[in-house]
Amino acid sequence: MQQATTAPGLDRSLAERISHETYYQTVFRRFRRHRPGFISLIFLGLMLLLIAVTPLLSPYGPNQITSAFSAMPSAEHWLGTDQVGRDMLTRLMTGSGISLFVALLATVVSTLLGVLLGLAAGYFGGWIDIIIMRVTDIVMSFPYLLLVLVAAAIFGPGMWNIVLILGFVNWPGMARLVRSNVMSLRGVNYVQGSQVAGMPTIYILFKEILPNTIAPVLIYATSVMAQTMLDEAALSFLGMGVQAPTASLGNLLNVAQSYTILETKPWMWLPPGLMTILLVVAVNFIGDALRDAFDPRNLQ
Amino acid sequence: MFERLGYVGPLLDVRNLRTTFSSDWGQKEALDGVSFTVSPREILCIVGESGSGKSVTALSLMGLLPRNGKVLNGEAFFEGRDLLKMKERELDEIRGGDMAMIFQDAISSLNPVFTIGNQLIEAVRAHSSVGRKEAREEALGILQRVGLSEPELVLERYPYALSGGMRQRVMIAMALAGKPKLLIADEPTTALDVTIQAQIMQLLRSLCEETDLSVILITHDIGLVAQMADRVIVMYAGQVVEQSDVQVLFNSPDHPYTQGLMQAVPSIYDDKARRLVAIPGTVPEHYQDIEGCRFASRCAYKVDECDLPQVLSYVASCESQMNFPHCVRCHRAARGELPPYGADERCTPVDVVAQISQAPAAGELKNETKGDTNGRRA
Amino acid sequence: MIRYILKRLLIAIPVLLGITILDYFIMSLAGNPMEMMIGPRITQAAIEERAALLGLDKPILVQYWNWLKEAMQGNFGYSFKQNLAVTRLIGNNVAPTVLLMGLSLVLSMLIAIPAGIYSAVHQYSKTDYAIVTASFIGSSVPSFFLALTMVYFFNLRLGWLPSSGMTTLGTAWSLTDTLRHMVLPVGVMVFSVVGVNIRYIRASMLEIMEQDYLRTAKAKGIGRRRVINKHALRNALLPIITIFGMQIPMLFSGSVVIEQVFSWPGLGLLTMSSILNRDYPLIMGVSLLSAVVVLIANLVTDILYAIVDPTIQYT
Amino acid sequence: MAEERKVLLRVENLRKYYPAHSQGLWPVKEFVKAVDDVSFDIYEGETLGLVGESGSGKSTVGRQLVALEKPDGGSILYRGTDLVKMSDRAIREIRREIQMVFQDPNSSLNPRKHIREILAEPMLHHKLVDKAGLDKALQELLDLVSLPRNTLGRYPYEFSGGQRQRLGIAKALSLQPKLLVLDEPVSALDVSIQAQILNLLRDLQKELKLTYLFIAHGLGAVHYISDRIAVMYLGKIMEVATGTELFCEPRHPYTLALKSADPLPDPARRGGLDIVLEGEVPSAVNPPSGCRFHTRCPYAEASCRTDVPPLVAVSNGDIPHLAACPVWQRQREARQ
Repeated sequence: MQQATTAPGLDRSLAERISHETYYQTVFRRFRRHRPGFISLIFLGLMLLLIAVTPLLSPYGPNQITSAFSAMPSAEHWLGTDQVGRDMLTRLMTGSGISLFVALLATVVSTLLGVLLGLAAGYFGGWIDIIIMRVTDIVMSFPYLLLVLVAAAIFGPGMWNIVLILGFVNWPGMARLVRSNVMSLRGVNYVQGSQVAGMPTIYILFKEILPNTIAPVLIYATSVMAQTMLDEAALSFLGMGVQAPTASLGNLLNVAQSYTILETKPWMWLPPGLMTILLVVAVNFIGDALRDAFDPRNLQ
Repeated sequence: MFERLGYVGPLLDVRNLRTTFSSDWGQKEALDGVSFTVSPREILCIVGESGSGKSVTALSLMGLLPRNGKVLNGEAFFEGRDLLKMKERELDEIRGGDMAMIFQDAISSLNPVFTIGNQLIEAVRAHSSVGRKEAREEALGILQRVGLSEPELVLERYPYALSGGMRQRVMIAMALAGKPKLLIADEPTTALDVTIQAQIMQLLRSLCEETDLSVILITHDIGLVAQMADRVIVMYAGQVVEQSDVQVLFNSPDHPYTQGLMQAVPSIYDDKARRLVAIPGTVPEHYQDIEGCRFASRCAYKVDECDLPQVLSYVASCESQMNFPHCVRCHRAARGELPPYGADERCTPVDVVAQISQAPAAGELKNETKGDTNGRRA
Repeated sequence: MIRYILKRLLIAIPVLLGITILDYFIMSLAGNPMEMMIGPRITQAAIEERAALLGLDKPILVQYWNWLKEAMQGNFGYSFKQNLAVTRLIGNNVAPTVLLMGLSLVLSMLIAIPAGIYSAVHQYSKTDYAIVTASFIGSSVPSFFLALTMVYFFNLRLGWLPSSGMTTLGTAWSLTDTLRHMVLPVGVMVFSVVGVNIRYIRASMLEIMEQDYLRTAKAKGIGRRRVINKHALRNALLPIITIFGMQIPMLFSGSVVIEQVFSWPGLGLLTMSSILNRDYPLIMGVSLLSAVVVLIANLVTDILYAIVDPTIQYT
Repeated sequence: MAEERKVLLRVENLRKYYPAHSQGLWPVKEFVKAVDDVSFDIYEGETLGLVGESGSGKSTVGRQLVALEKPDGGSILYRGTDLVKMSDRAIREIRREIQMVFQDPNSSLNPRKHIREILAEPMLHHKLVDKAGLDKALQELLDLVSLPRNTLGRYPYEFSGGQRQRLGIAKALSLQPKLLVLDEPVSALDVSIQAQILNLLRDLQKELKLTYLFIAHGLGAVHYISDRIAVMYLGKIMEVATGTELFCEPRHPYTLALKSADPLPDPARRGGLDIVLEGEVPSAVNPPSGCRFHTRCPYAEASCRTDVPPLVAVSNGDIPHLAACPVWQRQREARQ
């Protein structure tokens, strides 16, 4: 009745390649397509590299006091110096490193806690679930920064305490996420199949369920990390976080509480602020790219 | 069955419909040159497996394709006007009015936060300028027509509070609200139990007989096709592979795929000793690249010639039925080269009528029972 | 419905108790507040006397029990530092915070709801990209840094707006004066939460746009406008309620930082000082209050949910 | 198989009541009676079909056999030992002999694992093979379900629905079970694939001397594969008989209704055959008293509301035909 015309544009070789790639290849291909996310990843990589080589390249130590106090940016001090004469650029780079380190570590702590508790609550249900979920409710019912401040005041500020405190306040969200994922996975055939096959609980939890919650966990972890960076900055800014002389993005900004510095010495507070924004934006974009890349609707 | 189908020209005339979906690696073809017609007051069944393009056909016609879907070309004349050239606004005059559609999954197809009344009255008022009160009256009438016995109550309910069968009846009621000439039913009973399916099918058939309604029934169930269709379109891999009057199709399916489909379905009337004839293999994944017959890789009758493009052509033996020509997209079948189908090993169906007649008639007894309980004789 | 609310309240009680326990015991780890008072003019004996007076010499469990008993009767003790009733201190500071938070909440929702919905409905459009990018950057700015920048520009450079307190010192109270004082803190607060809200609402709306029932609505031929304005929007109420509930604790946290920067005389400022002074009864009072507020917010969210979503059966 | 039929599995008075409200502080008074007093035997080497509409409890029965649900009462005697009473540890070895094939092949394989892992891990855990023999065992498994041998390194998404179901079957077979619970194994598949899987299951049964419990709602498929068929309605068994007997001479009105609702693939015989049941399956929360079917039964009498009809033999052939409807029987006899 009618003539069959040729097929519309389909890249045969690409299709062929795509249909044979592994899950993570697909995810990475999609990640790369998210331009802001991919650029952010490169930016973060470069930053880490710069932070790593700062001690080698910079003529000043981060806490080394030079002769210039509150100096404007110049050839010797590209970003000027602070009131006691420390080189701002060196401090900015080490501070960024510290902030990233604190955020990353705190994220790891909260992710581990959240994943373990979420797995337990979701898989075993019953009393274990009720207790874990009530504790989650309690922690979540605190205005979050208040809890952090109280804890920081009690345990004393300082880098390691901040890692633990920020790690501890962030797990409930992760626990809830993992729990709801586990609860739905518990009803999925391959998990039930493993139960019928008499596989041990540890195996089911860590080899059947956990690998399938990696996507949401990773995505959530990036948002936790971004939030943690902001919180660390705020805490340090309030003087309850990383303590001087150790530099962090937040406590570098501490000096700006004084209106004279705020008004007349922008090189002391503008760069750390902008750096915070850049780093947090990068982490957020990476999270968004991951969300796109892992979206099951996009995956075949 | 034939008499009520006096041919007056097609209600819907679809020509060379091509729809694609954009995917990771470019445009993926879903429909390749689908053409068919629907006559007034007939039931046309589109049968095929998942991915054959039967639902995409319906969605293309209704302008309801998802974001990544696109009709590349083709024409679809509904009472002479091309649906595919219409703007959204023009299409909206026809959608839900002269042409309505119901979907497979009634629970997700009804908005959970509005009452049935709200959604049904909205449908009534979408295509007629009646007031709220009259619309309500009309809605009640339609609910009764689709066999919901307590329409007042149903109007107040939210979708979640209804059973599966009732929801599908409500969907049908919403479709009927615009007094359609054509109803597209996309697997309306796949999610329902068989006894409920029987009820819904009975309802569709009676609607068809009582009003001037044409129905496109999309299904994968060959049994339903036999029970419901006037005419049948068989789809495979985005193409129409065979179309025919239902009697003709079941007596002599010509396309090897159609034959396979009919033999692959086990029936309760089968002789158990008979082995099902399964179609080997699976639907090819990137079928748009296959120039020749798309079924060839699974076909028992394949010859070299099958790698050439195939067209839908008349079956030689069917010239007498020009209104409903029997067409097949298989050059060998069209030339009558394939061995005749019909080595039908099915055992004769045991007649249910006979069984029922052994027992008291259903209605009779129901009354008796009622008398029983009312009169307390026992 | 009443039974449902009662049930939710019953569930809230153990959570509230848990919060007080957690609070109290964490604080007991902190060490003795008496340390703060040690000074040259105070003898050891005086400290002990005072500790006995405050009940700090008793075991922690007894202390907690005493505190709880008093709290049940509405007595939350006296501030160590200021020698005022905790309830009174909180009472004095609550109004400015409520004002700040309330206005910020309303404004952020007024921006986020239309922006999020517009962005979702016009997915992949230029405006969508702009809104999404802006919300990303917006939610990545530390609020205190934004506050500093605002102060720098609008106060120090331009001199347009005041940057601290609720009123100009030494002048009589006037509405315009207070409003001028509110511009910067409210602006910063709104900015720091609106990005997250937009993204949440947009994501929820996108999910709704893919639902089958929107296809049904479209199939009725009621027009795109009505499909979105009626069928999609009504379902978007649920995520909007959720974000509303999530907002309360977020704003509470935010107020600590913002109030500090802008010297806003609210609960945040009180909290900071109580923490710095290890003023136990005051910290307990503030955290209990905030927990109650959060629990009430959750409860209200749940109730609103039950009203909006007919599939939730509150039994 | 007539004379020396050995009972492999005997189910006696099996019950499963779910609380109607899952959460709450107040004690639950209402229960969903998903499975209520169900008894049947499965003989060694046979296929027992279990049909019913949604809510009939047929899947719950299957899930109880493989311990995915804990029965609230009754016993499951496998070769004479009661699985319900045994401790989890003691039961593990026996449990291996009862495996399950699921309805949805897409979700029965872990998408993050390749086929080798999916098939090998349970076998290794149960020490059915050692590392040395693993490859050979895996090849044999693939041969059994007619999949190419080179697929072991692939991931589940690289397979079509039918192939995935073959893998699901291979996974169940890897533990060398005696009894397979097949929970709607072809319902999610395309028609042309269904026949492949049904034939495969029939061949496997012959080859490996398996016993099947085949759960499905499609009458045709059940008839094709089963030796005997049990019909369930609202948690109770209504009728048990061989397929031919069941469909040629149903002794329960519900079976007749099911049969006539099954669309006959013959356009020449349309309509007229139907006795279309009115209404829908009532809620399993507080199900109807007496005979559960009486609310929809065209033949119901007053006694049906009060008396629970027992499942009794209505004919005594080699394989007994059981039905739970004395009323219809009587009516038919009176009519003749």
